[in-house]
Amino acid sequence: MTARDLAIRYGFLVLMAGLIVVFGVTASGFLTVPSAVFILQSVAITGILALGVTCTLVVGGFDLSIGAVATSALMLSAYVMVVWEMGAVAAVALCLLMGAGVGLINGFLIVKMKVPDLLATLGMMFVLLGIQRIPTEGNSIATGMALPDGTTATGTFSPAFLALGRLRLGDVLPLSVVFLLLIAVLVWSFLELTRHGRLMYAIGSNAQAAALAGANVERYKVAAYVISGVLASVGGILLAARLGRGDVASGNNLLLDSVAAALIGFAVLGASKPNAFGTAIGALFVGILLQGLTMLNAPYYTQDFVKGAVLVVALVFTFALTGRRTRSA
Amino acid sequence: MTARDLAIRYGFLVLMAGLIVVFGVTASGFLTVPSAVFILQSVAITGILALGVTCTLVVGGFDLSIGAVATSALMLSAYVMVVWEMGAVAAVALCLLMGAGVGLINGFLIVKMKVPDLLATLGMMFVLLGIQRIPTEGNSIATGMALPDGTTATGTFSPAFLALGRLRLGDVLPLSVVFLLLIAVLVWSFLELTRHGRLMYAIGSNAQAAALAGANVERYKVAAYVISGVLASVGGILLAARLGRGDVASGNNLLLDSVAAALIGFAVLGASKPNAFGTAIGALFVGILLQGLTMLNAPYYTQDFVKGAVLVVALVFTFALTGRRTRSA
Amino acid sequence: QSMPAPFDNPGEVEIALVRYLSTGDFFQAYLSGVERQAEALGVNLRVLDSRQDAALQADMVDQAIALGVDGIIIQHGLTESMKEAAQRALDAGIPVVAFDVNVENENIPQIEQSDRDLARLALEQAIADNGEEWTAGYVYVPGIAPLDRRHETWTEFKERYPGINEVAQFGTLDNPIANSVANQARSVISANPNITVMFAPYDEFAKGVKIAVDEAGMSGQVSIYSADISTADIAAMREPGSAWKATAATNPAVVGEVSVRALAMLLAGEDPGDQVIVPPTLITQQQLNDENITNMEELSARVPAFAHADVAAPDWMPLPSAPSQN
Amino acid sequence: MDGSAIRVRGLSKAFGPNRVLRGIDFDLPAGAVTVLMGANGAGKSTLVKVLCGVHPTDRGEVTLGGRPFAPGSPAQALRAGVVTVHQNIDDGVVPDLDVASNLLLDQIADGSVGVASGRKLRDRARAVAEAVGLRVDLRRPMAELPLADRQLVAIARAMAHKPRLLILDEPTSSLSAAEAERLFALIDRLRAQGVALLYISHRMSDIRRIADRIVSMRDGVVSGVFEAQPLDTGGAVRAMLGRDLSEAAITIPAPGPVVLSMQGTVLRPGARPFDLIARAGEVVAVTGLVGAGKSALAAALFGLAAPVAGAMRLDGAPYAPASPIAAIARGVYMVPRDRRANTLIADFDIARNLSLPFLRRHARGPFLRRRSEAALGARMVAEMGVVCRSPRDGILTLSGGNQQKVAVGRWMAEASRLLVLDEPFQGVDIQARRDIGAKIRATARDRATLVLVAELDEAMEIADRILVMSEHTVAGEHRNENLDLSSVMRQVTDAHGAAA
Ligand SMILES: Nc1ncnc2c1ncn2[C@@H]1O[C@H](COP(=O)(O)OP(=O)(O)OP(=O)(O)O)[C@@H](O)[C@H]1O
Ligand SMILES: Nc1ncnc2c1ncn2[C@@H]1O[C@H](COP(=O)(O)OP(=O)(O)OP(=O)(O)O)[C@@H](O)[C@H]1O
Ligand SMILES: [Mg+2]
Ligand SMILES: [Mg+2]
Repeated sequence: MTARDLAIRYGFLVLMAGLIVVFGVTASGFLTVPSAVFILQSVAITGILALGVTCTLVVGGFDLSIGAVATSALMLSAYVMVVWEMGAVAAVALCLLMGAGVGLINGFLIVKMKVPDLLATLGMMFVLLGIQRIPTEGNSIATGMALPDGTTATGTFSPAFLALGRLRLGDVLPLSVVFLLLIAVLVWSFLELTRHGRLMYAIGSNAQAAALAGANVERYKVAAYVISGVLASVGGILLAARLGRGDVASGNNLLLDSVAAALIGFAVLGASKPNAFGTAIGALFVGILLQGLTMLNAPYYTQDFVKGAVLVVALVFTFALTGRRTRSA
Repeated sequence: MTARDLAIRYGFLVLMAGLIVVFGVTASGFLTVPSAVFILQSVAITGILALGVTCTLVVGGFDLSIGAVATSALMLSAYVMVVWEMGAVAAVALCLLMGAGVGLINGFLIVKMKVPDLLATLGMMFVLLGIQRIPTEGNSIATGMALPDGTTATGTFSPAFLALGRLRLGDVLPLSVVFLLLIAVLVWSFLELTRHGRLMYAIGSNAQAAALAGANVERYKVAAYVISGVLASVGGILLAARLGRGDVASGNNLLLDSVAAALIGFAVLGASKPNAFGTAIGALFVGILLQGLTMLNAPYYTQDFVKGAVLVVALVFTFALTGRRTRSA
Repeated sequence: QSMPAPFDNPGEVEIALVRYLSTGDFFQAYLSGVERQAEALGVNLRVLDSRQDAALQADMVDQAIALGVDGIIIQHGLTESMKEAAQRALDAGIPVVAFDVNVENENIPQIEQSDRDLARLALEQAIADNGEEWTAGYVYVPGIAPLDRRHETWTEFKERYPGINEVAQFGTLDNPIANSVANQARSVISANPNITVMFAPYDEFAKGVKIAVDEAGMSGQVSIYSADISTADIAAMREPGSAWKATAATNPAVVGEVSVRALAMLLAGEDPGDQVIVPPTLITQQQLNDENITNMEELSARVPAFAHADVAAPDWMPLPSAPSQN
Repeated sequence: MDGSAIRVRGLSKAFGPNRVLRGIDFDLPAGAVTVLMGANGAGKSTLVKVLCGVHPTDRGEVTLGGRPFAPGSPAQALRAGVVTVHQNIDDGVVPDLDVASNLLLDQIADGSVGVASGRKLRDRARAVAEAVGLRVDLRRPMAELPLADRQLVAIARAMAHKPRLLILDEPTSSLSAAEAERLFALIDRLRAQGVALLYISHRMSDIRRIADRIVSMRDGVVSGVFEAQPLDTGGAVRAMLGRDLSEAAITIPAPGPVVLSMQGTVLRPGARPFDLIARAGEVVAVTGLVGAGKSALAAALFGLAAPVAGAMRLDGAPYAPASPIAAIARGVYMVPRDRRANTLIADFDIARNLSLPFLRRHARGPFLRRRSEAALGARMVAEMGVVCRSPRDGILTLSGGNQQKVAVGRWMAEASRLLVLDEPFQGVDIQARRDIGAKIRATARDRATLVLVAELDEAMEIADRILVMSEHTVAGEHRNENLDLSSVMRQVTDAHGAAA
């Protein structure tokens, strides 16, 4: 391996290590177990969403609806428990179903109706943003809220549900982090180790050739959007469990941050393509950056700036070195 | 032409006409000159941004930084006039320069550094979101504001500058609408009638072939991002002129709305590719929809829902009928 | 009861609410107050929603003028963009009231929820609970008018009580806001474990800080003071061991009612005054627990000052029957 | 030097450690066609790309008309009069633009066409098209044209350029005889006008028809220049291979049981129905003009497009595949034409490209077995004679012919009932063609094999039996022994004259 190859493969990871060292020196308390756990926790939700969007990137698509799916799941789970007074299992099940359903519709629009991916999922995003607010007429959902029919909602967030966002294994590791790690490993294995993942990469690179090699292109594409929808709803469930109420939110920042994580993933290990490991690292990278900057008392706008600048520098470094142009996601 | 071809070509326009008729009947005051002018004015800024993003779509790229460029121009023009106490010409010139500069950097990152377009412009977006708030530490810019050094800003928005956003020709037609129409015609002519536009389409379709035919692919790609940056800064200038203040929170929805307009443009006249006429129609379509719904007193969240639903239906209609898959933007 | 013109024939009257902000509980509750008071008066209401687009909001005022409404309520917005539009409405002979936006026009009454008072009440409680010396974290995003006004009060307090030591300032409007603020607050309290008071003068901020404090297991040590309230906030304040000690709030629904009433007075030829201030109420965790308040209705019922503001209420004015809620 | 349009001295070019051109010396005289011969991967296309400004040279010098020539970009080369038709057709055309814009693309690029629409533009485009006898709707999107027409568009554009040096890199690889002959006529005209021509091809018939001189290349160096008339093509082949060409001898085996039978098949509305039988152990070539329906036949067999009418049986059971998946499940494999569009996964390495259809076989449950895949890669690279450094090389770093070997190898890796190969020799050098042909014949025992080729030479080199297609029906059938060439040619060009 030449120095250049090394730089391509490990440049980004070295940059991240450097960041950790800098923060470790300048921000007291950065290099502690609670801080590390917390960084993981802070990126758990965007990380899970980003892993979903990675799957759609792999088949050459894109999913702009993930942020809206997550906030829809947030609202739905709250509605199920607070208004319908059902339990945690029902709430989780319905949210996952909703996510899968949205993914199916996205896939259907893209595969069968031939609507370009960005368009279909953008439309879906707007639909979800509207629809999730209709049942409560734009209000957040919390126990005791007045319903449009004049009665008061008496259901509560079930403790089992809240535990999803709040329980800590061995008093250290939050459940949401466990979910992130689990999902990261699952998605990674799926994409890298199974023949299904291989076919999805083939489809993303040349769908026509994959079809002529006997791949069921349409089914895999739909599957990618279903995975993305389900993972986004998992993110929404964790969000609801953390917040403990159904907050009205657009999810735009969730979308942007997860897309950023997935795209940063291109630069990790010189992959130059969507990949689950890179996505996880990308999410972690953003988490470390924000945690460190916040600990240094940097105002929020400098965080945006530094996030962008480090992103650009890291990517220039990687892509300029690999010197080959990948299909742009 | 078969019925199907007709449906493909004119389906979207018919849908829009139908919408106008429905609103004309149900919403009193919809079919009036002020209402029409209002619609145009309400889409002027997103329309201009959307035309810029169309140029990057044409060369097979994408520009996620347009919203941030527009708000940067908004803040910059306010800063130039209020803090530096310079005039309208300086403010406009600096904003246009800034837009062109950002476009150049985007183009440089994408063309020379081989960073994928989504990544480069996403990074740029974060950088700009941060940088535009640093000089004022996140505060809005208005006459009389306290500056970080303790003094008070005494400059004012020049009347000539404010006129850009507020003057109405013949007391009816706002200048911003004139700009929109002018820019739409310019971009359309450029893309459809000149050899430069044709080459940009060629580059978007097959950059390699275009390069081998002697086109300067890199220069055209950079040009597309410069156009996009400049148009986004024009949008920001108009926004500043309308607001009369450097408001940090404004312009949040610019990116998504302009991307939506540009993507809807794919469906207009069965183009199935980015095109300036379609983009203008797309922007108008969203404006009509929102104006009609507002006049029918629909709450904001139903507007999102209807916008998304109509978008999806319109696009399914067009793309399912054309039956061919376009490169996804 | 006889009504002054034009309310003797209210079905003919149409008023417009031109909004800048709409997403969130506060704005939804404000709208419900506006709707209720309009219904009590029997007038028609037209809602124009610019969705945080200040330029569009100005256009919407013009649109309301073109539609020939009888009165306009401007809800939030930017001084610079609304000033001229509001003047155009007056020129067209349409009375205007403005809520929480200064349009610099003496003919336009200002409805205010006095952000300075909100911050003052919450901070006075913090002093009462914690003494005059504490280490503070502060949540703030500049550039948002009500937050900027609350910030002024915070600055004053820091001057008046030099014992207040602000070690961290943070804040973001990335949504979901509570989630993003929680992430920041976690970093802040791990970097500054000595913080005892968090001043978070916006309930989404307070909610986020509370999540962070809970997750860090520091609820016993940190006290949160905030502004604004909702049913969900009440639940969060009342959680066992909750760090969220007090909040100062006006009832947004009441503010909505007052806005309509002030406009109605103008329409009837009466003068509501240049400034119509809806006074805020301090709500403490203790009080909520003592009176077993679980939602906004109960809060209104047990704390009359919160339920009703006796402003802009001439004798002839019909008041909404249902209690102000949520 | 007089008469020499181009002089190349000591030209070297390496991609990383791969030294592709190692000191090339040769001249290209004006008014003559120089044919460049070389095995797949010899470096021909790389040489072309250096000459036309795509790649910079590492070392060596080129002079054009006596002056140093080192184009920094394709545009500079074009301006200097060096015009190239590249091997990869997709490098030549823009799919989303209309045909007219494609025909005028480089004039649009250099500014000699200023406006991008209108009648004048189309008139100019029509003139360009007609110069090569291309008749297509100028407003159609390029993507809708068949491969052959796309290639003709690229050629037409180059011809319109009034070149000093015209480089044609395998221009006939997807043309059939009639179109190729039109191209040769054009080349004759340019030669008469004093243009220097560099022509790269693996087709001996092309070379015999137009070569004035032959330069042979082997492993990045010039291994022979042949100028004496009559040209010593045998010597040129020997120089490019470094040994003698092996003979392709056909011994027709005894017919096995019927594998595929098609009865009353109608490939498109209005076409005459035909019957077709293919037996185990038999290699059947299907030949015919471009557009005669060969690919349509392949599409029907592989489940891409159901025939309009007729019944198919495979091993005696009814066969009506609804998709490639169904076809593959029945043991029907197809090597499609146009490898870049239809076969190769650009992001994958050689091994992964090979294993794609049979991933199940290289997996335990859903999990891939890397070792099994690597073994497949090593085996097929050896069997197909792919020139590469390792099976882990990216597929696009291979030369065109080697890419084609991978494309064919993909479907030869597993036993099939019926193997359909659509233009399998596209871009493959003569020796490799023989090798692949021999390989196809050697493994044909247990399956039926259909080879679709436009070139009759290629059909005769591989088949036991030759079917002639015309106007989407089978116009004739011949045993590949003592072939009556004139009868075949008649059937190729005229379906009705020779009803079977
Ligand atoms: N861009 C590239 N990067 C790396 N290696 C390359 C590149 N282009 C060509 N090569 C290598 O250069 C060698 C020569 O390739 P070239 O395309 O010139 O062969 P060719 O003579 O045209 O063969 P063919 O007859 O198959 O077209 C091959 O080994 C190929 O792998
Ligand atoms: N790779 C492919 N994928 C899908 N369809 C194909 C493919 N190749 C060919 N076809 C089908 O086959 C038809 C093309 O056959 P065409 O009528 O052009 O005559 P042809 O004899 O196949 O031409 P050629 O002689 O060049 O092979 C098309 O209608 C198309 O549907
Ligand atoms: Mg070649
Ligand atoms: Mg064919």
